[in-house]
Amino acid sequence: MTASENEHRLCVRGQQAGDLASMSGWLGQTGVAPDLGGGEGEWLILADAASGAPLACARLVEQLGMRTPRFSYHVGRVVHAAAELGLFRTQTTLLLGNDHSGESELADLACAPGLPAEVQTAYLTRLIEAALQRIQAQAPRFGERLIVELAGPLDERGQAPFWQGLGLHFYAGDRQAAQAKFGDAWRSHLAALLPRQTLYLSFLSEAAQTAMGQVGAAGQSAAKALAACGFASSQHVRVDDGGPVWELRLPPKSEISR
Amino acid sequence: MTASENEHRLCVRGQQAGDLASMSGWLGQTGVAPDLGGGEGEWLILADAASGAPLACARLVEQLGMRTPRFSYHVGRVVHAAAELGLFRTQTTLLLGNDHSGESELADLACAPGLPAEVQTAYLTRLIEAALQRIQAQAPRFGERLIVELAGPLDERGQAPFWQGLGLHFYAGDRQAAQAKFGDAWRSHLAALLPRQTLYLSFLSEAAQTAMGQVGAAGQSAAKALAACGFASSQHVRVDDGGPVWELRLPPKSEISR
Amino acid sequence: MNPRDLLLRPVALADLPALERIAAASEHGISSLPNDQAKLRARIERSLDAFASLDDASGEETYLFVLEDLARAEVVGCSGIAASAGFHDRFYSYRNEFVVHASAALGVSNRLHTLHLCHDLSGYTLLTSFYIEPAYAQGPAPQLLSRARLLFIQQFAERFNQRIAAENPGLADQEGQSPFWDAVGRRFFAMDYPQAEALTGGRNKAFIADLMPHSPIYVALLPEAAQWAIGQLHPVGELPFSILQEEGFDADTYIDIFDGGPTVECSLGLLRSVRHAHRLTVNADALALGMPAWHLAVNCERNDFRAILVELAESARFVLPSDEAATRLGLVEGADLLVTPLWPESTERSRP
Amino acid sequence: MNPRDLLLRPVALADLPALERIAAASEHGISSLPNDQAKLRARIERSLDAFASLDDASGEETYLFVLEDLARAEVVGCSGIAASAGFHDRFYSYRNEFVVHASAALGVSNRLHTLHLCHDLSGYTLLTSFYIEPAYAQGPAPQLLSRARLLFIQQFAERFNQRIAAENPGLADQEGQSPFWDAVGRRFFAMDYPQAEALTGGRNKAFIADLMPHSPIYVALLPEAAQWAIGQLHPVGELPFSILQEEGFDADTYIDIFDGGPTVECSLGLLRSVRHAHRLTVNADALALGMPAWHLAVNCERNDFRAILVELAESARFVLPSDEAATRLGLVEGADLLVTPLWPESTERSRP
Repeated sequence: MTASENEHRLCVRGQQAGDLASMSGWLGQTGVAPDLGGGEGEWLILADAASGAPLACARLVEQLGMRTPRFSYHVGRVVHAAAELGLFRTQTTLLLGNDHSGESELADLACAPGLPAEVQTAYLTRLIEAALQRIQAQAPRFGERLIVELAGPLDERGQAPFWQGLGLHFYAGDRQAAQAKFGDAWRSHLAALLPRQTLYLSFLSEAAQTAMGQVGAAGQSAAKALAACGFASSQHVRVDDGGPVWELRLPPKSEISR
Repeated sequence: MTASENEHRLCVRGQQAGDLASMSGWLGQTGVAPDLGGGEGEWLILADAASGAPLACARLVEQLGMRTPRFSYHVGRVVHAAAELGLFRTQTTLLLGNDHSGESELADLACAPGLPAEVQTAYLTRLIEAALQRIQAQAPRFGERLIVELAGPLDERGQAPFWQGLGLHFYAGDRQAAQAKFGDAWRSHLAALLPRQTLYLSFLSEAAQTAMGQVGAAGQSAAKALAACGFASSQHVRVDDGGPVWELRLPPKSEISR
Repeated sequence: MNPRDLLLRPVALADLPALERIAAASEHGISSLPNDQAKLRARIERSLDAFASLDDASGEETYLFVLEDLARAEVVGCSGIAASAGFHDRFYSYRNEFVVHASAALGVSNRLHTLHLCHDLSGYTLLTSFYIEPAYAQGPAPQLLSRARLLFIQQFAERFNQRIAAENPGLADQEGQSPFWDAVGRRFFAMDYPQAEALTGGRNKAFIADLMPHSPIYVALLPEAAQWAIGQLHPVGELPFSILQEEGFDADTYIDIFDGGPTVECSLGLLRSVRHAHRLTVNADALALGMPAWHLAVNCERNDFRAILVELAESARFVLPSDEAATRLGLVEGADLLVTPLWPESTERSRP
Repeated sequence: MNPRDLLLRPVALADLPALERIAAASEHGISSLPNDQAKLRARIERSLDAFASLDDASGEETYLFVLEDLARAEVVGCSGIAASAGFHDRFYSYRNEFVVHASAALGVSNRLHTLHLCHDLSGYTLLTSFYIEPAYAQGPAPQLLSRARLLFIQQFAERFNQRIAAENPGLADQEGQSPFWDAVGRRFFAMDYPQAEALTGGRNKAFIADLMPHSPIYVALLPEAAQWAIGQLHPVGELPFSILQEEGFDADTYIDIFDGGPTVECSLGLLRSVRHAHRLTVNADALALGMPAWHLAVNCERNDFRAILVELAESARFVLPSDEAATRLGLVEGADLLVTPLWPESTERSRP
């Protein structure tokens, strides 16, 4: 196994001066470039032990959404039943909220371009494990859960069906341009334009319904690595492309302190 | 350890004719008597191997809420922020829904009265493990999660502060009497009277806010057993007493089939 | 057709064949008259009970009127009143509601149209069952048929709510398929609109509405055809709708939860016919002065309610026992009648 | 005080000392006049701009009127108009809304009162800044001060929304603490009501309202003191409120999101003063007939708007150049004036 052989010559370190240049052109698990300049939190860089060249990265945030509120849709269910009509239908609902405020986040999971998928997954697994070790060492500073956002799927024209079916009706501007301009804060601004009450998924286009909660191409390697580390869906999706938010419940503080 | 010694002389079996009589007076983890007559699902009875006398019970439901909708409050967060005022407040929200429809449930976790707490926990752990084995054997028939409802706390007068602070404003009748009359369906009927839009926890009494999501005395042994088996809060609470809904994510079906 | 030949009165059992004809002629989903003899008979009997009842406001009364052309001795239309929308239960509507969502950072301010499921109209008095034969649709006959109800409500106000509403048919195709239903109701019921309508029949829609989503519907998320159908009137409803609009009913606030048709509403006292209504007395010493103008005139009976079109002096406070208004309504010395000008804002005094 | 000595006119810079007196005298949170000379001067200047502006409807105009007792040559009150609530942004209110939740099995049907955050009143024209000296609170002076605004709006309708609203102060104690705020707003802001009010000052409340919960508030969950405060009027607001109620404003639908006071609203055309208003012309050949009755009379100028109380013949269509109405308003042959009876439904013709 190439991946496992490689790992012997790898190390995990913090961010260094040269990284910014070497990492230009990388794309994270949500489909956008890692926020090397501005993002809060601690960088974990997987590097070649010999050359020090970065191969993959992740950013560990102790408590997310404490400067700019983070928004997501909670995916819920509502049953509409009428015995006299023989009706019993379960509807999927979306509710805008800040449910993950104060939780910890693993953001900007990215690999150097051109690596085989297996290698990417192996590298990212290594970084996730490193992040979990950091958390264990300083548990009180972190939240109850560690969450990771994953990109939603795109169609053959590069459009996100979930965006086309929902967000676009409330913000007609260019999503990519706004993302580039505002970074992560873009989705806070977007949230101000989105419906604030419960939405029924069945009101969206078929394509949007299908895309909701699915992992897009940009997030596949990260998803495999996260699944291997015990992460699973948190019943939340991203407000723009409908990609899933995965979570890992962190060990209760009391257990650790014992 | 008495509990572990006891286990050598125990067996887990299905319901038998005599159980109904022997189990009268038992109280489950939600504070009410096990629904021995009517509840759907499969009974797991922990019995004395020699005498066959029941010592603890649990009821495993493949998919809950498929006849009568099951309601709970989803516990969410909303951030209200205004930079110009220096305001950044996180509010806890409650939203009525049927989020667990189709999930599996472990209900009626009860022990014979008078057992020491440690023994109760040990017995219930044994039953929960038995239930997980059943699920593993027939995974496709079960949901993505296994959930357990736990009783909320009561005050010194036997009232549930969460009920006093919320439900009572919408149903002035006798909660215990309605529960006795309708069984589990009572909370479906109650839900028709409850607010259907997002509630802010901060609008409830202090006592209700404190009680929300806490495990009451009736659920303590079960909570310990569940925690030992990997269950944790699902961010939902019961609509009447505000007791928590705990969950265990069941292994993905695809993994099992491999 | 001579306006003087028209008489509006409570329905009688003898009108059953005429109602059957009307129910058959009125398009699907438009009239609320069931095309079924037994049900029609029951409707007539309920109306007879309502007019005869001494009980003021049980709220379950439905009153049915017929318009007769005396020259042909034929019923040519009908109209009704339901005393209380929802009969003490909830009466659901969607309220049009506009909210503004703005983001200074993105430089966007959107005015969003939402539909808000509400019970606002519960207990309102409903105008129902309007139908007139096409040959009579021109001219003053529909005015008499629709507006006489308002004077009836005014006279027996203690039996009715002071707020009045009327449902109007929404867009639907020949088969009764409604674009609004297809986009909204159908998602919660696995059935066609005609099917759902048949299921509710004459009864309260509340039990069906309980199945609708309780959060606002964002109109932008609906298919275009459904967006267009919001508040749109089915062409067959234009005549009764236009009469109600001229009366001052508001058509912008509420729509039907099923087909999206406009549900109009207004306070009784603000309706044109009611604002301009005044009471006359039959008096042998009366002096008729002023220009004659066409009026709706009704007697003050409940069971024997009668409404006609008649020319009266504009400022008259009395009519002679021999005057047309008194004789056609069968009124004797001392009796009262309630009248309202047919075209109060019109200068064409004799438009009929 | 002689009603003939009262004159209402646009505020002038010379009125600054009078406005300072009013701002100091009017209780905290009741008047919308800032107790601050520079801000008052700015208010006057904005009003001068509004009256002078040739632009019809930018929406940001605020008009301020003062009431003068000519006998004492003193300003004794003021009142204002804001052309558009929210100035093109959102104007938030809570709408009272009632929903019925029912369970047949439990045999319960509850009518629940909820408060629904809405933008319904955005863009409405607002009546503001009413204050009258206590010595003038009895009699017709407050009528002139409040209602002359309605005739101004009627005359320059293109500058205003056809729907009019007015906020009224809600319950608060001596220190300005409001039970409604304590139960609602305070949960979202860590501050007192007077503090929050000071923060918003004269500016749009939208940025604060954005912080309020966007789902309905269930009134049953509020403390009793807050429940009682919903739609309750602060005693100091009774006089202007009662005038608006008599005009036909609806006080049951909306409340202020901060203190829970009633926000009234109505269509301009349905207001009593407007419904009864008619236009007269100054004409040397006029014949004054009919019983004299007290009227509000205004000229048709914008910058030189004047409103007075005057006795006029009820059915007059003209006034003589020598008549009191023409002379006091300074009108010459051919000029128009708009008048409305002071007590249209009253039989006491000379109530002042």
